[in-house]
Amino acid sequence: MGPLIPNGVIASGWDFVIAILIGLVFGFILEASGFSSSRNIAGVFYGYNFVVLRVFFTAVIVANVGFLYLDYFGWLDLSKVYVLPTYFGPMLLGSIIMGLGFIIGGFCPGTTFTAIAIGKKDALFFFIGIFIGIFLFGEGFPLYDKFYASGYMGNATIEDVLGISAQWFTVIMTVVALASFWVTAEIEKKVRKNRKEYKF
Amino acid sequence: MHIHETNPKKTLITVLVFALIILAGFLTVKKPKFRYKKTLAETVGMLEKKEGCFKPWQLVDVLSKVNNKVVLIDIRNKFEYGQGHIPGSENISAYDLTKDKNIKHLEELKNNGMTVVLYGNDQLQANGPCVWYRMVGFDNVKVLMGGYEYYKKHKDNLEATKNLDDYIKEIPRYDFAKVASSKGEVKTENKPKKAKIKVRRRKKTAVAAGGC
Amino acid sequence: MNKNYIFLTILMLALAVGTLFLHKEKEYEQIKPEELLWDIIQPTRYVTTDQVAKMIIAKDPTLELVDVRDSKQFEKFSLPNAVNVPLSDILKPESQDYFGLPGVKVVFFSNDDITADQAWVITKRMGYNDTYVMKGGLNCWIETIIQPKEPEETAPYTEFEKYQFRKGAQMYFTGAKVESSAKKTEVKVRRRKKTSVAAGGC
Amino acid sequence: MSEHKNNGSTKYLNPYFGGVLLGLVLIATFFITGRGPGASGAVKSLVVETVDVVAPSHAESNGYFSRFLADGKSPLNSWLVFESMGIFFGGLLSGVIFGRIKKFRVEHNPNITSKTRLIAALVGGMFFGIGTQFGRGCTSGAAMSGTAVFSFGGFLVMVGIFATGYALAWFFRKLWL
Repeated sequence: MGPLIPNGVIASGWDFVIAILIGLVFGFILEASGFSSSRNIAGVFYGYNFVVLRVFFTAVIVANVGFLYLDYFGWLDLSKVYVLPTYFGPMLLGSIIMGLGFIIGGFCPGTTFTAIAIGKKDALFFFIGIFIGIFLFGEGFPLYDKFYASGYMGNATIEDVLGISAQWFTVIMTVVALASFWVTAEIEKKVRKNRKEYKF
Repeated sequence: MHIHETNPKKTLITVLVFALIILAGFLTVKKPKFRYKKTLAETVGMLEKKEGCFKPWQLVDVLSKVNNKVVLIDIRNKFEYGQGHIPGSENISAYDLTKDKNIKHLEELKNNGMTVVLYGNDQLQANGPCVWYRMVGFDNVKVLMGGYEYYKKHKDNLEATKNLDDYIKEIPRYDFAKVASSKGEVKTENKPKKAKIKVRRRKKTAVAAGGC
Repeated sequence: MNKNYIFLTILMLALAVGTLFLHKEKEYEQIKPEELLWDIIQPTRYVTTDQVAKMIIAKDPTLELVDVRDSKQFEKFSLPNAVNVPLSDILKPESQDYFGLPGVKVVFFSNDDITADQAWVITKRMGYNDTYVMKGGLNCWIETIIQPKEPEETAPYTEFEKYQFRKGAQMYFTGAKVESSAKKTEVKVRRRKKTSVAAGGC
Repeated sequence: MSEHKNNGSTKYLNPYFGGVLLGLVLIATFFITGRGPGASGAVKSLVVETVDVVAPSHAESNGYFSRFLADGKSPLNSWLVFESMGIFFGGLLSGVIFGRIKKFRVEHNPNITSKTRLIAALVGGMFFGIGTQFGRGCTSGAAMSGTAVFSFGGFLVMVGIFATGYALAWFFRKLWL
């Protein structure tokens, strides 16, 4: 049955309408979960607010579990969905740079949009920063165009590379996530005792 | 302080709904009628071993009821079956092979330790279905080499085909390299006009070369 | 701590562990057995030696001849520009390069057509389309193209036409033998395993 | 500053509730479109479009930007741009419902000035922008959507971002603590 648009169940003309609707729900959840505050987000690295970890990992494990069942029922053909291709070196470097940007700026692109929507000036600056960053990346592209395309592994899945089946990966992820939820709840309680409350 | 809703009641409800959808999926999911019992690699291995051949002369025992462990199935359509078929064979047209009734029948045969021999007009016609049955777990299915046409030609003296190899496929009948490079001079004149296939007799040991 | 969290933890864990019991064939994208049988019983996969000869002569770029015999036989003789993928090697990744290229017709052949047909069944199960089987195989190739027989006097006109074509083809293939040793130089494009739906990049 | 006044009346969703909903949205997105949601691609489209408008010849000659101009269509005419517009309006909607929309303001740790925070945001954004291009996506596009469909690249990005964040947290503690 699914995915609906690639399988032609829904005409591709609806693509953009659906894009807006999905974005709408996505943005709503991000904002309502507290992702429009950089201090909420950065809290995950300092132990006073684990909202990012909670939302992010819950989303991932729910999606992992859901996909496996949907694939099994034949409702969603997992082999037909877009799997992000892997470029090992560039992606590793990129994620490290993103981590740096994350800890300094306290946002990520998706959350910036929602934060701008509710009137955060710092989010606007972060957005401008991304804009400049991408621009600089494009301008300097000849310097690292070889590196950019290196380490290509195709649309590799975790099973292809690590040899862990998707099912076991899901179980491991879930156990790790649930355990971290319980542990971080305790950490959060302790850390917050020593902190001034923060407002927004 | 940034306040998050602390009571996870809504979460619990959502996850329960999620679980219910999955449960609904389990209840509605159709158990596939067929499933590949052999992986691709196993299938290739099976094909290499060339199992599943049934030689024409083996029919002798079947027809004389000495061997009552073999069931012949004619996979041609009713019309062709009506025009002539191997005595004692059942007719299940290729299009009906997956019908519940027929699958049940085949399963019964399999459980009773019977060998099922498929045949079509030639070996090729039954080849695909035979491979398919073996893939989905019917290891007792074989294909009649030579097919019905070969049987028809030799039905009066099937025993004699023991010494023939013209029903065996995948043997090069010519020295390709030589024939093809001979500038076309040898061609028709040298060849007796009527002879359809040059039959070279072989010792029976060579049978393994047959592709089936 | 709210006891709902305990329920949630257990529920989520149960759902995740449940996925372990989902049986799923992962080897390749395989088509369903029913679909496979349906394709098997259609005779549309067969091409005649005449059709193949015509395509070779016309240097049809969409034609990809695949010889499924073993490499010894292949080295002795094969059709012009054919590649060798013995049936036993058909699952090897490097063999997969030949299949599933967009717009390319793969024609399997062997000495007869049984092995070629089996190769066809395997590739079909793997989900490759546009694969064909040369009916009669090389034995038939010799009989029809290399050593064509003149039709009877009483044969219909079309038979003579066919004979004329075969005579021409005979000249082409036996006279221009040198050409056939040239191996295919076309760039091998690896087929993607996943059908990517849209360009990525967020 | 207004944001320092007590405003505890607005509440966020329970984070797990948000997570489950987000997971379901992920599933729905893949189910409908066969791809995952993302965000940084929209900014990239915007950059490419801007460069193309300001200096078309430069955009054509640039090895990176020209990739996204190939088909002659405006790069803004892409799925991710529409989706990002949706994210913006979704955030707006949530802000309206929960009463979090106020005039432009800077949220920062009381120990640092607004200016510091703005500069940090700008610099952080720049790094993030560069990182997204190497990483083929951001936290939502690569890390979350990728990991959700068991992409190794997505998993790598997720681990990379969080590991780096923790590794460097100590150096930037003044910004947040």
